[in-house]
Amino acid sequence: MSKEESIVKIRDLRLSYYTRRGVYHALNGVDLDIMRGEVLGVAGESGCGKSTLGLTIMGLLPRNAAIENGEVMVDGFDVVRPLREYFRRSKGKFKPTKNDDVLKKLHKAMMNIRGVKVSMVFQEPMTTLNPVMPVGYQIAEVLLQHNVSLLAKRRLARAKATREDMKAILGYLRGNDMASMMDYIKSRRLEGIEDQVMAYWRRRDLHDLVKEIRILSLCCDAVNPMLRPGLSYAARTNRLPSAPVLRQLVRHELVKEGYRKAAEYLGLLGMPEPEKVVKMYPHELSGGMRQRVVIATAMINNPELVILDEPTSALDVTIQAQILDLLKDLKQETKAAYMFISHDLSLLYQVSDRIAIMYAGKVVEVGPKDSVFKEPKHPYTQMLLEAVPTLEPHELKGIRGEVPDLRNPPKGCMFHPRCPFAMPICREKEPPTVDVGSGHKVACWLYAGGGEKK
Amino acid sequence: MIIAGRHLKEYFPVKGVRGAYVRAVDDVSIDVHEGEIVGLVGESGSGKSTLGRLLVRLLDPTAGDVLFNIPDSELREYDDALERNDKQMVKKISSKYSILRLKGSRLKMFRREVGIVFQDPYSSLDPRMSIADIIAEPMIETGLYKRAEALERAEELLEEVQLPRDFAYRYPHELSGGQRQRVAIARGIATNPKFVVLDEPTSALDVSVQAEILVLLRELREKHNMAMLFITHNISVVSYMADRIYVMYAGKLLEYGPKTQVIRSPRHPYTQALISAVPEVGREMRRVVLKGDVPNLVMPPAGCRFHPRCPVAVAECGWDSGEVSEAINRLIEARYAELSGKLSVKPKGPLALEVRGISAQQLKQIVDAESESTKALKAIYSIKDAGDHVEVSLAAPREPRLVPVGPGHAAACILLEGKEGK
Amino acid sequence: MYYIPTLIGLTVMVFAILHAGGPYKLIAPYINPRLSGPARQEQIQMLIQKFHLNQPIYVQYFYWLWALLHGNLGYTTTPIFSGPATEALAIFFPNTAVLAIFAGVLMWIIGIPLGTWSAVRKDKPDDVAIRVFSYTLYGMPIYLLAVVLIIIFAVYLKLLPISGVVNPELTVGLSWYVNGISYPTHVLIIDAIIHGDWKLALNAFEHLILPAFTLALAAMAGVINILRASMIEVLDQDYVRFARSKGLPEGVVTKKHARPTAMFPVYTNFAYTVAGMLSGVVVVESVFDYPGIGYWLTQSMLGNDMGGIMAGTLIFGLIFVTTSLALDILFAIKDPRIRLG
Amino acid sequence: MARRGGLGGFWNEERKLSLQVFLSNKPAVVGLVIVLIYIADALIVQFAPWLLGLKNPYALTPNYINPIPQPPSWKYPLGTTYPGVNLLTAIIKAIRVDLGLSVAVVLPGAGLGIVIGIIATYIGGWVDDLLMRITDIFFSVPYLVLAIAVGYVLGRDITSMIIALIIVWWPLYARYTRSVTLQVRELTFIEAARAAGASNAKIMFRHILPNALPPVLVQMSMDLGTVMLVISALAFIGFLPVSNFPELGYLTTLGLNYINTAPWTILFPGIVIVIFAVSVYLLGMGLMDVINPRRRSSL
Repeated sequence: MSKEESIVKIRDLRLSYYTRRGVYHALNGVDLDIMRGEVLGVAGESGCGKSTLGLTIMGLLPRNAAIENGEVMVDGFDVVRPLREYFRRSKGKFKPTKNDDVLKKLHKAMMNIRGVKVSMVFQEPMTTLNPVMPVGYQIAEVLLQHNVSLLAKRRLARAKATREDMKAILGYLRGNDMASMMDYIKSRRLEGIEDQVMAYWRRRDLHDLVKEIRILSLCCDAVNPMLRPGLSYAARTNRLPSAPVLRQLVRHELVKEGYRKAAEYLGLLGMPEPEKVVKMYPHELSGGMRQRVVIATAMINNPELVILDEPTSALDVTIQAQILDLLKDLKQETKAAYMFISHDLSLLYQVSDRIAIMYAGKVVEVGPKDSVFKEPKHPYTQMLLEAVPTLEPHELKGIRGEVPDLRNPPKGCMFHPRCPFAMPICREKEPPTVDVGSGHKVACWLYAGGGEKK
Repeated sequence: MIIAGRHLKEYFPVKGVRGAYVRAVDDVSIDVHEGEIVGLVGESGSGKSTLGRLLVRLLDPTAGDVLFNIPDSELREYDDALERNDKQMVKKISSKYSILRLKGSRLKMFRREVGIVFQDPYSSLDPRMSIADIIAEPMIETGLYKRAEALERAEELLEEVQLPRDFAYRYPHELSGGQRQRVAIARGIATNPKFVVLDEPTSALDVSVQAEILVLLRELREKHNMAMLFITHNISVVSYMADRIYVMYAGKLLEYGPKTQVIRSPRHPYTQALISAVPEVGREMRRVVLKGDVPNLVMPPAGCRFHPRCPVAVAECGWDSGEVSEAINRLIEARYAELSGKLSVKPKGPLALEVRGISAQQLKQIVDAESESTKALKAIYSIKDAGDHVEVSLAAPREPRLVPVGPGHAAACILLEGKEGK
Repeated sequence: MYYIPTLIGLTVMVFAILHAGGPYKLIAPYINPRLSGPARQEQIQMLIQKFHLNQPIYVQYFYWLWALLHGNLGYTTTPIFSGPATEALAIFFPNTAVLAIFAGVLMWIIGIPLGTWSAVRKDKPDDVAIRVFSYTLYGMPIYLLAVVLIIIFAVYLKLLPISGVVNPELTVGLSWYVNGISYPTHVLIIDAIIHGDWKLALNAFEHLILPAFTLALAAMAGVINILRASMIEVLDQDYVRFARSKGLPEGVVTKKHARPTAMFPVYTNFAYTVAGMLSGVVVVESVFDYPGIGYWLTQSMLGNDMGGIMAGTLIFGLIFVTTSLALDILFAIKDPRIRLG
Repeated sequence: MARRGGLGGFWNEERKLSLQVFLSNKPAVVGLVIVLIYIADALIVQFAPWLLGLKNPYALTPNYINPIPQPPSWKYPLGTTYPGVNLLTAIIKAIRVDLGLSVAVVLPGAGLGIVIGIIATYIGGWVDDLLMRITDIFFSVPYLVLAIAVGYVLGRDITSMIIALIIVWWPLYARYTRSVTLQVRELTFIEAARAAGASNAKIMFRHILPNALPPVLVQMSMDLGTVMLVISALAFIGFLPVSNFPELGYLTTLGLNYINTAPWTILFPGIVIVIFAVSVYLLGMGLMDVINPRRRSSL
């Protein structure tokens, strides 16, 4: 695969948490690529570093996380560079407080990447949403931060559009002639209306007639003339005007617009009565609805990569099915890549294109889904698959022993203390990653020519 | 029968609201035979954990009875008596086997015969007690052994759950999650009980550890021939563990039967959806995606509690006028926009509606056309003109009974009742 | 909603304090000291009659409560005021209210940013400085704090007056300021403004600064510590991380996402803050000779003046209960989880 | 139990970890050292005053020949206060009094509060409601005011001050104990003990209390400082009508008239209180770390 196809490129990433009881080696040389438009499943048991990996890509690490080596390129931007440089500078005297300063600078540098190019969905929908903010605001906030111009354009377009405009647009829609519609919108200078039109037109749960009525009613929504220059400024520059009172008024108008857009988007995600939902607080929603809100927040700016950190683990089976359905639809409709982190192998089989198996802070096996599941190479993957219970019962086998203590990680291959095929070399040297065909890679001495073949 | 729950109800009062109850378990009967593993499956809020606690009397039921160690013949008599409403007989058998009136030393004897293992291995072990003391507690408290003997036996039990003996004098926080759960199991089986409730014992653990624990539990069952109630939300785990399966939803029992029957040919639409939603390696899913959420248990839906989400619901499933009027309103908004604003729907009592702004015929057409997509409309059985408005009346809801659908296999769905009746 | 029962309990407690010394102690202030022998006995009998002290204790309580509800709080004799306790309250309460409110506002506008800043900059030099500051305040007896502030600002820098409410020479010949009591509101600053005497108002304000700062600083330590601790916890929450993952600027993340929830422990502990502040009022007013109910209460204590102690206890209790009720309601409004749950 | 001894004896893993957690909190260690110094001071003054050359350990020794406060010098390292009292020895004597008073308030106050808190949770129902309403009532009067009122009833002396402060403090402990106990009661291991057949009393005293008491005890240690602050404040406003009494709050009042010329007369006794209050607070925070399993595991 050629290089420009990957959105994330991770090379030899080594990350440790500095704690009062010692250095916890969370990631020990991770190599991984996420291609544009693919779903990469990342599997592993607790403590294997899969969540840390997701957080590293987002630059959302805690202050005691030291990047000892490696790079994480997100669309050409090396996220961990300042942290790595700080670690090198500190020369063994790593100070979390100093690292925190570096992280604060990183937050600033990444402001235009997070929520725009890359976004993240966390495991617990209850704790991911701010309990004291209406959910609509939490969605709208992303737009207010990054896409003020879209909101302003939407608002201005609604003020400018006449009923005749909307009828014309409907005509194009009925004829499925999107190009002409866009031309018309451009010629009438109604940019921003298409966003709203399409939000209704693509809804599946509405009758065509209802869609048409709603689209027709998008016109003639007059805007306070005092605000007009402020809104035009925002639409032009993607910034709020700086004059103090005007700024507040424009912001207020755009927050309202943000709620509107949030409701439209939730509607697209199949949320019943989205106009009511946006005004509610998280505790008034069920787990499934909350996770929909979180997904909407992550997706509303059309990011190129979405990191899903166990998005369904806290949900019931039937609700999990709803969310998976939703993600499947989103995958078809957008061009985004997904990094789907989960401990549930069967789930990853359902959603991923490629799978990466992690153990003790390393990717031990990665490759196309079918290849990894049907012909697992690494002993850990093989044993893990045997431990998964299925509807058709088979003999279960657990993996003996405990996950290694990453404060004192074993030498050589991390898995050797639990591995039935362990050889002398496994205790000595870390295995290299070898390609066993068609992008299926495995880090194990069994395949690296270190001992007799299996 | 080692344990038999009969018509168990557990209503928890809602704090601050008089007369409001969370109906966590509502009229559930369950049987566990000697030495068998019964799987109890349900989503969160289905009442499965509450039921488990009722069976070992960690909770006292609002109504119903739990009979312990009752010979099958007497249980049959008891059931007959219940059906005949023969109170004297019921009372007589109940006084012999019920666990609800046990007190003092007899209660302790019962405690010796049952055990329980909880979900969270972190909060279920007292952090200030050593592992040996934790395991010894049930033996000492039920008077099985004196302290010294109990500690001795605790070490043996550690070996039995495949932990080293010298763990006995460690403290819970020094152990990993899987090791703690083994300790919890050792405590659960310490008194050699005949019946153990396992309340999601592996859902906080990793798959590799889960597999080991499940294998261990099966071994223990073989060795001691104890009956187990295995509570979980994970159907694959139940399918590995259980001999028979019970499926609960919103406080009700929807289906039970032998494992292979329930997994391979589930009869209740909920069980079918649940099983279809289980992801598996090597099998592309064909899920039945249920709409909506688990119902609120303070005011659960009438009739069958599953009906608002049911993909095959029919007229008598329990629709009330509120649900139907909401469905009509939503339908008008979604599909018949030309009527919106003109039409008004008002519930009139639980089973009647008053619709204005539309003729009876028109409404009939709409209902006929849409009843497949909007199940609530199926409940409408008559639409009559009444002067200035249209009277709509609904079919009376029927509470589904558990109907036998195979040997030892029953499901509570009125669709099945119909077939059986004809 | 335990407001009413608590208030009733408060009156019972004050009644008990009043009567715990026995009937003789109760009527002692009313006995004419020059009387002796049978005449004295006669007066005692009369007073016992008058105060219903020969009735069962619960009947006495209702008589007492009845009088209380009619504004009869007894008499007080202290060096700063002699007369009906209700009148004393009318004079002293406004001063205390001004002081406490001013101090409360100061505490809030200084303490909240300090607590937030300290948490955001956890373990860095500025955080350490704030913690040393707040721990010192926490461990400092309030009178010492007052004295230190006096030594710094009044004695050495000579910026602010040491005590009292106003420089006496400014009040000479004022018709609305008699015997240390200003009219009509009894709050000197407000009255001075009403009468257009800006110089006097400014002087009175200068007199208010030190006591108010003392109170504010003393109460601030708790707020800073609680806010810091809860803020550190909240900054670690998923929803704060999620807010960061949206690409929001750090200021918005801390102020808009983290702080509102981090404030809840501050709100729930506010009753303790208020209790501490009202206790502080008693000390601060006596250090600064500030004529409020705290000063009056101290004077009553020193003079064993029953009326003052009773009325003071009652009014402090009333202030506390009412304030906590008001704050409870206010904070409940701020938390949608309570409001809608 | 030789086997048990073999696994560490008194210094088992649990205790070792606790010590490790405590020692890693430097301010807490400093706090502990300072608190120990105060305790040593109090014990020496009480039992062996000659060690420090104190002739009159239980009262101040005024010197009316030279009553004006003197600045610190070799003879008087902390200076003197009115009327010619050597501040260093006065403070050494006063620490004993203040510490003793604090303990005399906290121990019975906490004891009473803990017992009532436990009774409230154990019996529950209307008893719980009633007891909590009673604490509400005591809580409704700010503590200094309540102490003044109680002082009026009982007469103003040391005993009545102690009683007054006990009355002020017990509701705090009752509530705190109750809230901690209620939290512990919700944990699953309580249910497990019930399933094991343990009686209610046994659950209460073997499972709930050992887990609920540590935070209350930490609170007690922290309160030693708070109570000392209140005692000295009461003494400062003149609650105790005795003279020559070596108490830190009273000591500060002696020099009040010389505030312009001799600030040390107020600062030194004051600082002694500050240091103690801050030290117990830091110590308490360290102990809180030790008993908090979450902070423990975050090490």
